[in-house]
Amino acid sequence: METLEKRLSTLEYVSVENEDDRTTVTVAPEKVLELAKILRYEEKYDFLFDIVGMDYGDEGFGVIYYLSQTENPARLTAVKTRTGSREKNELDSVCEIWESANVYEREVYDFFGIIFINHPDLRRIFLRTDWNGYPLRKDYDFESNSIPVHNELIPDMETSHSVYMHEGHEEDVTRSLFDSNEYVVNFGPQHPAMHGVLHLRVSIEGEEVKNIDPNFGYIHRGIEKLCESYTYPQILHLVDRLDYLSGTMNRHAVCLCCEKALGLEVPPRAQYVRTIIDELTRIASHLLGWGCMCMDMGSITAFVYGMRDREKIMDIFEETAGGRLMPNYNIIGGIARDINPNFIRRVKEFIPYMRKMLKEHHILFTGNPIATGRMKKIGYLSKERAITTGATGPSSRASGWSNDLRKIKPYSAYDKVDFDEVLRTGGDTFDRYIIRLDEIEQSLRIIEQLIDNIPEGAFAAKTGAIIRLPKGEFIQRVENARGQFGVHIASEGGKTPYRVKFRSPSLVLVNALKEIVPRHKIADLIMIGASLDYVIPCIDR
Amino acid sequence: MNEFIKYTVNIAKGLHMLCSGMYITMLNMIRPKITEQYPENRGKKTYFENFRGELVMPHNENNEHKCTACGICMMNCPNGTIQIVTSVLTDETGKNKKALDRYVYDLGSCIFCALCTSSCPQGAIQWTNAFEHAVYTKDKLKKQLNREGSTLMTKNRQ
Amino acid sequence: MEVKDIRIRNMKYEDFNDNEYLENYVNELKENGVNVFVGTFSDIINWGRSNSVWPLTFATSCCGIEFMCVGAARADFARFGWEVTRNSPRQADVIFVCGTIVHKMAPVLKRLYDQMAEPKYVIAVGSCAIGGGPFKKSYHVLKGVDEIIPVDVYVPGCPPRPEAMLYGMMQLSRKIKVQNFFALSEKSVKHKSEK
Amino acid sequence: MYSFKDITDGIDSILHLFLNDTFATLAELILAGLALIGAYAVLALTLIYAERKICAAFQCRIGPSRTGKWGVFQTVADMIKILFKELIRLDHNDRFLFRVAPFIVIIASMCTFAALPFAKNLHAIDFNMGVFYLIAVSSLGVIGILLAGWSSNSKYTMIGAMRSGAQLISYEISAGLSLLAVVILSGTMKISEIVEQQSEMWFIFRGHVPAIIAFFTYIIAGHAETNRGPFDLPEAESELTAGYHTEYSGIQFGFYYLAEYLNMFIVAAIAAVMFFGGWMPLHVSGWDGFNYIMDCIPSFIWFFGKTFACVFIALWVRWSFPRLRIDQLLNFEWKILMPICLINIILMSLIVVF
Repeated sequence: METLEKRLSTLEYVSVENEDDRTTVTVAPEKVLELAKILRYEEKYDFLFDIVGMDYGDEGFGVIYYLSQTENPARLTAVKTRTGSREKNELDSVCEIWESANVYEREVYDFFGIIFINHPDLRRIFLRTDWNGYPLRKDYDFESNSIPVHNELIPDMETSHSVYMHEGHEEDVTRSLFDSNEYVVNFGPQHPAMHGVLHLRVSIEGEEVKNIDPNFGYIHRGIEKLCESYTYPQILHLVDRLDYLSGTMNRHAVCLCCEKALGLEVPPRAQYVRTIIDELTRIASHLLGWGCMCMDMGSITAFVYGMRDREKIMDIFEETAGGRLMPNYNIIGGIARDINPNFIRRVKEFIPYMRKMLKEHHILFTGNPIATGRMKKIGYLSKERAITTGATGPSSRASGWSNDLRKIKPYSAYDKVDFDEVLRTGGDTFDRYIIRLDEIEQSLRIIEQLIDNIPEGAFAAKTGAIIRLPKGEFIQRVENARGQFGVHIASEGGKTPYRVKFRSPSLVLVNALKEIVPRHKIADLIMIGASLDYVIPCIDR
Repeated sequence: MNEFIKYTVNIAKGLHMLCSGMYITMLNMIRPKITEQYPENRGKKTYFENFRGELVMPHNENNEHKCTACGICMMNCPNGTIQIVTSVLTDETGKNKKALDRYVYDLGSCIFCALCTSSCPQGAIQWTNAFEHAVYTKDKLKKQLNREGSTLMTKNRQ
Repeated sequence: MEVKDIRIRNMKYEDFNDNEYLENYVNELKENGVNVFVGTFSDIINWGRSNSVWPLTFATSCCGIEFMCVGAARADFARFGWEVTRNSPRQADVIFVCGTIVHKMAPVLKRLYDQMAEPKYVIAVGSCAIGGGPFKKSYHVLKGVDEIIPVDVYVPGCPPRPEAMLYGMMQLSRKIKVQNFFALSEKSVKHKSEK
Repeated sequence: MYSFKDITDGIDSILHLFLNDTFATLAELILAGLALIGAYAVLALTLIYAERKICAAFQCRIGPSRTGKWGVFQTVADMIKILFKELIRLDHNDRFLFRVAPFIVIIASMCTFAALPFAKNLHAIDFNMGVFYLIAVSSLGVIGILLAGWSSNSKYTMIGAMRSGAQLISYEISAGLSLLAVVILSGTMKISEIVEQQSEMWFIFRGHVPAIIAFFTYIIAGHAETNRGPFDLPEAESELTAGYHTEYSGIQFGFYYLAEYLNMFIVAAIAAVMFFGGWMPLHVSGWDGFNYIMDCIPSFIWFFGKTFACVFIALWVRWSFPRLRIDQLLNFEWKILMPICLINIILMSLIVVF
């Protein structure tokens, strides 16, 4: 950290603040690009975690870049900037430095109308092109849009829009995404293999994919805006529905964030149970991911087997928490209710059962020559690409990038257990497939170590009837089934947050498709998509 | 020749793996089926007590409930599922008191977050694990939880 | 009043919600008067239709996962003959609207519904499809799919458990059973000519 | 062994009582046609039901169980429903070809159906080159598929149809070559003779290793030809929604649905006829008692028993394996299956010669 401070102290236009787990750098908007280049190329900040857009009211718009180094992944550095007035809404794009900034900046543009100069493809990302206004601005008029009756007309040859600085003044440039003689096929929004309502426009030549353009927003529910009008306990229920397959983990992130802000001490019993529930959710999610991947390959039987094993976990959730897919179990300060007396017995029965079934799954599918033939050497994602596109989680660990937050920065009871971070080096579809099954095994190990040692005591810390977070900005990351899930809460000290931003691990995964898929077959496109295992509602929020 | 041996070995290996895959499916075919036959097992299978299926307001044998119409549940509900209609009653001492008139619960928009039950100071509302709610008309999902003519449970009887 | 001929195996008539709706429906049909031959024929057709309802694989969010559970081994909607999920809307009979429908998706859903062949049905699954659910107050969410397409059965829950969906499916079967197929087709023809 | 000759002859003589020769023949043709259509429908429904039940069993489920006892009327309900579904008329497509395509598919499988010997002397067409006819006619169906894909004016259907074309042309060769091995063994192409020759022992046992290889290659190639099992690329659900029949609704789709299952039956039936002796009971020379008992079982039970055994294998494979990718599919055919078939024919010739 000293080197960073030393380096930054030579620059006049920045101010640095150090907190215990992160560094905040404030910079003038004109100098963002310059600072970004220094951070990226001199200080080796190669992983752009997230870009958060902010509306500071009369002080203009702001952007917070969260950066991290692969060498020192536990520490986040926030680069803050604000434009100063509402009329001024232009910033330099950092797309050329970090690939993942592409989608993040489009998102900020969509929500706040901040124009990123030199961004290669500055279209709206979630909302329709004919949408009026920028919804996350504080002065957004809710009545300005009605339910659209007609389909959005997206021509095959849709143009991408960019703003470039040319000899000191701005210049709008439009480019065509597809050539006029390309055969463009729409996959989605309603497509059995799109895992939700993703819309991919794919230009193909015979069976081969030439170009691909993802189109999001078919399940954009405006959760971040909704959060601004909800109290903190109410937000939890929206968070569950972001990435419903790792709902408890997302909820865990928000709880941890609020607890950190409030300075609450969570009882150890709650920490243990939270960890077990998280790992059970991870197993359920990976089983479903495995099943869906098999189904996308045409093996429906494997999918049914995956769902069959998943039902056992659903039973555990239902008995203890009272819900199947949405257990609503973590609350700020602990867990909603004590565990059921049968909980420990059921989990203990589940572990050997799952181990046996894992073996069967491997025999049924992993060894199958058709399956391996379809997965091996397909969809290669190198470690460097994984880092720069920001792809985290199992999908990037298959490329050899160690980024498991449970190891890097243990939260709850993860520092009390012994488990391996599964890493592979192939980076192809097969590695991304097998890593999920291996992670199930590791999750079972974690549960095994915790289940006998759940400490006695209270299951939730006392909180006031109304929870108010102190003024400030808080960020918390957890490892969910798809990668690093982040929650950024800006509070003004009231009952409701000022701004909430969720960092979805799936968004960058879909963006990575653009890199991986070209020159593969249509069937591979489906396979690669399934192996990245993205969840669309988490992307669209 | 080496190539040829490799080729045949590969085919043999592939065949072996295919056969073991088929063995697994056959194994599952002869295993007992795990299907729970829902309408057939009505009344036989017990569902987990904790499952949140529907919000209810328990009444005792005198047709009394515990709801004081304080409105905390209504405030805590994230999306306006609960509506409490109150009327003002004047009791013997001449004090004005709020009393529950209708407790309207819209099942159709409930998200089963349990913020209402956990925040209720009186424990007047509860979850049941009933899940058979499908209807043809949306209005049927709006339910009145307090029974007709029910009154507030008095403390001493409790 | 009990409506005859709406029997669902292993379920009692009284166990179902909202029987009044079906009774009104039947009364309406009776007033229009259907002759016996057409009636019997219609009954046979309705028996076929109510026992073979093929859903479209359509899911936008959370409820889709529970819909998968309905299709998987534990709940197994194959028992009702519903397991032939069609991916093409042309071949499907019912669309389970599983999940939130947002403004950008609304025209797509409408188009999917229009692409389905008559007779077609809609089941709104979960709070989101019924009335916007947790996202009711959002700027980009439809407050119930009945704003854009007619809904036959509402299955509340967030998400509803698989058995609740099976119950909703049985409710739809009952509705199909009381319908008069010939009157239906006339109506749809009329509807089309009006367009 | 009971022969259906009595019944067919009986019908023939009764018809001759009332009609002259021409009309009697005409009436017989119509009767045979109607019987075939009836059998076609019943078989298709049975097969669909069987597949749904067996698939459910593989997946730890129960399968259709609420329509009639054990759900046996499930497929009947399906057919009633599908008959009364709306037929959607598309804009901007070739109406005529769009309408005709499903009929071509169903006619192709009907034609093949006619040449199968269902039982002793229950055989609609018996050419002296029946095997050739079978191979020729069973590949007509692809025309319907190609037309369907093209006339629907949709990109998914087009890709599906093209896949189907590539697949059929490739696998046709292996299917033909594996049947050729049997033809070499028997020395005839007449189906009834092939069956008769197996009265001593079925070809799969008599033909040593080559016959067994030919059986497996035929089963694989046959199912690839009919777009079943792990070879269902033309209608790959996860890629092309419903493949070539995406735009079809109602009974037009029903035709494709029925034809798919019937083709599966036909492949299994041909395999049963060529390798397991069709309706011929299991005979072991020398064991007269055993042979007598075997003869007591009616011939059509033998035929359907063998066929359904083959169908079961096909279903087992289908519900165990993932789908191939198009290049894997073609590689498998041209680099593995066809060389094996060619070598197999040489082996078979050697066995026949020596």
